[in-house]
Amino acid sequence: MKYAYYPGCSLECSSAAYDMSVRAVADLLGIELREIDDWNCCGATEYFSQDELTACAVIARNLALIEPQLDQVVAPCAACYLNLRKVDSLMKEDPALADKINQCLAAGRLHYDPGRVRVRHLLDLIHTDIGETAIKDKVVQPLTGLRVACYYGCQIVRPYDGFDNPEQPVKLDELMTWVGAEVVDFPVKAHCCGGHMTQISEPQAFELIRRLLHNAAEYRADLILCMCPMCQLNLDAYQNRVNSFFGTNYQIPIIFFTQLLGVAFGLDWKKLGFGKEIVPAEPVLRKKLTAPAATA
Amino acid sequence: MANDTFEPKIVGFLCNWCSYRAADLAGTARIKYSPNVRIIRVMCSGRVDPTFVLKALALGADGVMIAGCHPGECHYIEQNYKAMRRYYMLKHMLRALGLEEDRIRLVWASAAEGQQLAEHIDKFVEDVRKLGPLNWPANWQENGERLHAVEAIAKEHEESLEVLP
Amino acid sequence: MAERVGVYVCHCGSNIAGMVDVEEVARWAGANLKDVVVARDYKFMCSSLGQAMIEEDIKKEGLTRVVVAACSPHLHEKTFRRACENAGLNPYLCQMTNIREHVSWVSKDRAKATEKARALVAAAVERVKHQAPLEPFFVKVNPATLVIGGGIAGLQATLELADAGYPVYLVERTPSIGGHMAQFDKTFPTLDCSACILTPKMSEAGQHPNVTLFTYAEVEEVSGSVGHFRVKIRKKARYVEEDKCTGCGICVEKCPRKVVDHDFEAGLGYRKAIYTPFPQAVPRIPVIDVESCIWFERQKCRACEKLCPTGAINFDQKDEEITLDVGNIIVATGWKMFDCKKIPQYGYGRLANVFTALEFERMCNAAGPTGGKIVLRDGKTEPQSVAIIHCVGSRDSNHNEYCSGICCMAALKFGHLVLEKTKAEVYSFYIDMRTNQKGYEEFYHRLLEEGMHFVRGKVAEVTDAARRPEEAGKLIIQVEDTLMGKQRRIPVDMVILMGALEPQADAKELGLKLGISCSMAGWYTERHPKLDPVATMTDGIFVAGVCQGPKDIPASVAQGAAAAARVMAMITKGDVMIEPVVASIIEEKCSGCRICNNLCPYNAIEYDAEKQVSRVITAMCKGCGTCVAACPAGAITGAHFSNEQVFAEIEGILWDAVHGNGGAGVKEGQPVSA
Amino acid sequence: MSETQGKGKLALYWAASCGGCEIAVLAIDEKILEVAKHFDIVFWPCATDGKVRDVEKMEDGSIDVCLFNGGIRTSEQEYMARLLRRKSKVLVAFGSCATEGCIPGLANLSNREEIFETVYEETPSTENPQHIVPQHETEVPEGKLYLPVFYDTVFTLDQVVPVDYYLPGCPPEAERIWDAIVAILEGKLPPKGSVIGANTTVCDECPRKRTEKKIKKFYRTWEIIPDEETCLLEQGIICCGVATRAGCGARCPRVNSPCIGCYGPNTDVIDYGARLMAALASVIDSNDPQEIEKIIQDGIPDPVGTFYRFSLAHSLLRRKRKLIAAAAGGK
Repeated sequence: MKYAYYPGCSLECSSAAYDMSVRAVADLLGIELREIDDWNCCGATEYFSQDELTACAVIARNLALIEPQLDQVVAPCAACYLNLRKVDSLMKEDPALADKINQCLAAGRLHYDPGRVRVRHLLDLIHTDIGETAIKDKVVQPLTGLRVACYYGCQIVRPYDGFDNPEQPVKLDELMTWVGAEVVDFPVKAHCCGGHMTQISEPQAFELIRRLLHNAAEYRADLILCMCPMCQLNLDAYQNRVNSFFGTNYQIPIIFFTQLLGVAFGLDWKKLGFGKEIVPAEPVLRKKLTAPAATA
Repeated sequence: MANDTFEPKIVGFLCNWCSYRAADLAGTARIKYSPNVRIIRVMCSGRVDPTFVLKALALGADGVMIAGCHPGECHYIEQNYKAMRRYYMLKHMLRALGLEEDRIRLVWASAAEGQQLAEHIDKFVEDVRKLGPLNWPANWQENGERLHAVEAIAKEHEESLEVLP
Repeated sequence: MAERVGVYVCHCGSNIAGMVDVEEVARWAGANLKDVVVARDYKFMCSSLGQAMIEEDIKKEGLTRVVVAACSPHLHEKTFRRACENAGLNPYLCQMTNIREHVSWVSKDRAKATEKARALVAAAVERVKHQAPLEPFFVKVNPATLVIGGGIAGLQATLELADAGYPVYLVERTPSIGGHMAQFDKTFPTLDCSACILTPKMSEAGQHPNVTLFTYAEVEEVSGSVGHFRVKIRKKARYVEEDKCTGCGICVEKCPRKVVDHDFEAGLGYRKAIYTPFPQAVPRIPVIDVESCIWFERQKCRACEKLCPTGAINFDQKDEEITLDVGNIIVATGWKMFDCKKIPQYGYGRLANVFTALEFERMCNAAGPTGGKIVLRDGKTEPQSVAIIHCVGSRDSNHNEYCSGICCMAALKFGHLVLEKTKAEVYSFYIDMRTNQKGYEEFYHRLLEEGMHFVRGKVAEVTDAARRPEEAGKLIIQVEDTLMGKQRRIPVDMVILMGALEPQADAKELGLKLGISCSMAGWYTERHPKLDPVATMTDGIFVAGVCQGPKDIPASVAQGAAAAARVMAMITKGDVMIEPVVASIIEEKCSGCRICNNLCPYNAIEYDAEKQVSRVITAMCKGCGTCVAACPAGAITGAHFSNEQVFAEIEGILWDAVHGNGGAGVKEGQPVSA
Repeated sequence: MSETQGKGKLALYWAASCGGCEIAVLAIDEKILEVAKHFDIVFWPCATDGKVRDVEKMEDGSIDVCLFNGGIRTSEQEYMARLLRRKSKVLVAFGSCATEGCIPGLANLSNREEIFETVYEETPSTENPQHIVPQHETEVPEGKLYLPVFYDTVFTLDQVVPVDYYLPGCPPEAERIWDAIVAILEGKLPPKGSVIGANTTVCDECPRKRTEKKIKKFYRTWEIIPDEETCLLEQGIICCGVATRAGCGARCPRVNSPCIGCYGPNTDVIDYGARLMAALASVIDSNDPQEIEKIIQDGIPDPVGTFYRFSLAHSLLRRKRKLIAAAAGGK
């Protein structure tokens, strides 16, 4: 199984753990990720509010760069995933816009025909293309007893017809059950983490973060799993600030779902990027995962 | 291009139960659509004989639309499937005769789908407009050359008859 | 001899004349179309004066054909045919063309609309000249009627017919008649007890000498046509012999297997493996549920058999096929409730104290699983606050776009019951409050006064994720209150989802068997939405109740009675006229190739092996014309839609192409030069 | 027509056809003597001497019966058709070519230029370095010479002159020719414009067993060895007998070969191919658009040749589209 791989900027730096664990897990599962050569930033959310054409062209460039023999692209970052999908579908709906975008791309001798590449999120790919049996086969360290809250955020499940229910997604829940984790109810699983609101209005952003942490704590989750660098950053890096702001004392590790998958598959924790998170995950994992992995 | 003023003439065969009523509903709902499709009512799309379609094209129609109930919703249970089978056969023939297969179109519209039928009609009219006029009779007429030639023989013979005796 | 054609172009007030130059169309037809001897326009052709004009012309001008260019033939074809008949002209020599629905109402350009109207008139004139006088057929009507569905609509129809003295077969899929109404506690807005008004009707139907009940039975196959349908029904094995069972109930009492009852009790209560759905069931003969029965599971038990005092249990019983001959069929197959799990953000199936409307109906019912007590899923705690969410799966483009009609009133009824039986606060979350029948608005006001809270807004989410201490342990309704223009979070103990009424899952399948169609949503299509709401496009088949569209009990009852009245009219008349629009085979031309034999879904074409020809059984032919189009020998002709008629219509409709430019008017077989 | 009234006058003419019809006339064997007893043959270029000038000099309507075979391919043939029409009381379109164009009518899949290119340039045995093709007018020292104009489109006889009776078949069967002659002699003729012959189709004369028809795949004749007793169409072989006028005695199906339709359509059918298409499409055993398309495209690679082998010139559309003419028409 070969896919074009679009890591995006966050995975280069702040979410390096995500990139490391994605590659490690993909490798183990036989997913060949071919990183797009010379990819550029997707522009996140900011560009669209400035200039639609530029925003689209910047994103479309990445699609245009995908090798012709590949027809699917995987983006682990939620914003990257959404942007790639958005531009592909905007180009499909509006041929005039598609023309303009292609005129921009022509400056770099590039061209993209909407629909040529199918944009996939990593979770969809692991859940659908790999599937339950293959996943279960690979588990060497069942996550029995580990209580996880699966956090989807907004951008993966909305607004496009995706691979999961937009209001109450379940695919990550299912995946975690396959590897033996105990998935706690997490009613706010598709609520917003605040995104860049931390830069604009801390009280607003902190309240959103607090709700998520509070809900996970209420359901006695050992950790929260993310699949978006922004979500992970907000919940993890701001956890202490939120605590001091509200006088709370949450200590919930926030990691990427691929990191935990890697643990279940018995991969080396270092190679999965553990230790880069601010609220440390390792103590919780060590405490809960008492039964040593069969092959560890 | 001449097509700017070209108004396609299209004959529509609509089944009595679904599509004709959809056209009635489009009227009742005052949905405006292109006036180019002239409707002939048949009891069922299954009544549409390929001869009807060919006849309309031969007489100068630029396109023919056949409309029936949705598959599985035919008033006569499954006769629209027969219309569908003939439709594909006809398209196969039209291609072989050098006609654009898009000059005939089969659409489904339930009695409740006035809006959809109007959209189908508008779309079809635009598609036929793009194809341009068909003007089939001009295709087999010999542009006056033929009559001229026959008359020339008659004249030649007459003249030689006059000279002979 | 040339025909003498009269052309009548209707103004329809300004409905046609406003967009089509009707005077010009009439003038043009008179001047240009061959054999047209009279061409007139008139304000309202369908008025008695308009009709009289046609009748007079037929007599004075000796018209042999009439063309009326007006509205849809579906509206007034009968009117003008009658006018012709009055003047001594065979009604099938009149042709209508539709220049209102198909021209004036859908056009924007007067010149183009007029051109289209001219083409349609030319088509009708050319066609009508080829039309032939036809005589309708008459078929005897079997006085027996089949009613499909034993809910309130079907029951009403059954009783009306039976009381009038006609035999009725009532087929019901479940083990008892009664339908959804049997599950309800109270009915809105009068709050009378549902069972109290329904059960007398049920037992009346059960005992009526003119009614034959087939419960736990389904329609398998329908053949024939109006007046003489033949219906095969499959009576599922009950494993209880009906003639022996007295309904004593010992078997049910002694059955050791108890299972959750997902049908009648909506999953809130239990039943045995052998059961009658509810105590007042008609008939009171139980059914063994093979899915749950221990004997069917592991060949043990047979307690019921041992204990039955009349030896009525029969584990070897098989499904039985029964053939019924009936003249008419009334379809009253009702509805099912929207699967609320399809809207996961409302939490049904995930959050314990979210209930569906049907569950709540059972909960309120004194004979129901909680004995009528309103309690949370734990079976004992009374809620302090209850939220009722409207439009769950209806008025929602993700699910069903239609309004489910009855839910607002049912929600108000629930509100009243909660207020009456508990001390809880009740919140209704609605999009629009729809209370448009007699006494309904008054009921709404009553609830306003009783203190039910109304929040206008579509609920975003029902969640147990508390943000504030006061939300802890509650279900929180997240909603935008569109009257306040504010987001609100309202914590409650119990949520009731007013799930949409949906067509039965197999409505389309049954429709196919019956030859009646469904709307896109899946409701059966009536013949005319306003003027013929209980008939269908298929003669002899009528619809009643919710299977035709969401409606409340009084409307269902009215429709049941209306359908019965329509059937009675058919029975009383004794025979039914069948349009002579049928196919026939010219035997001399038929070579017996048998292409047509398989094409008729009504099996109306038979093959005469001796003479080696195929033949149309006129009474079974419905006139679709598919065989006419298929006959390779051109041996089949369709009355009123013959090849010649349609060819002429095509020539007429392309009048401008044929007679206009391009020399397309050259007729075959004629010398090119004069 | 009794002998005391004197002999009638008979003319036969051969236009765009293969000549088989001329031979078919002789296939009535000794009955030709019976014909000679009743008719003087006043014009039959193939068998007797006679000149156009002679015909031109005859009085209008002086020929009692003219049997005209062949379609109209050139201006000369059209001239002859008009001439004979004027001189004849009864004009009979004799054979498939005159009736519906027949094989020469398949030339309507091409136009004049394409035909000339094939005939005068492309065939392997042709050596034509100067690219000489027939011209209507040729200048020679003595003046202008004319060849008949070669039309783009083949016409049937009734497309250029009114025809009284038709005798279809490629060629018409001897028995049917004799039946027609008897009908003419006895004056027992059907209404003008009719075919003299049967009003049913080949199946009527075919001994094969027929049941109900459902077709999942169309076979070409070389793909399958057909059962000798079952209807060929039911075996998936496109047998045109269902749509083809009876009269031949089902000669082809009797020898395990499908009917190819030379007798043309049954009475009142205006487009043979459409009838056959409608019939065959109706019994395709599928309701899935893709499958239907596949069955049709795989099984019928040459729809015109299959459905209009004999009748293209007389079909509603008459010919394949001439793109040049169509473009001109659009302006």
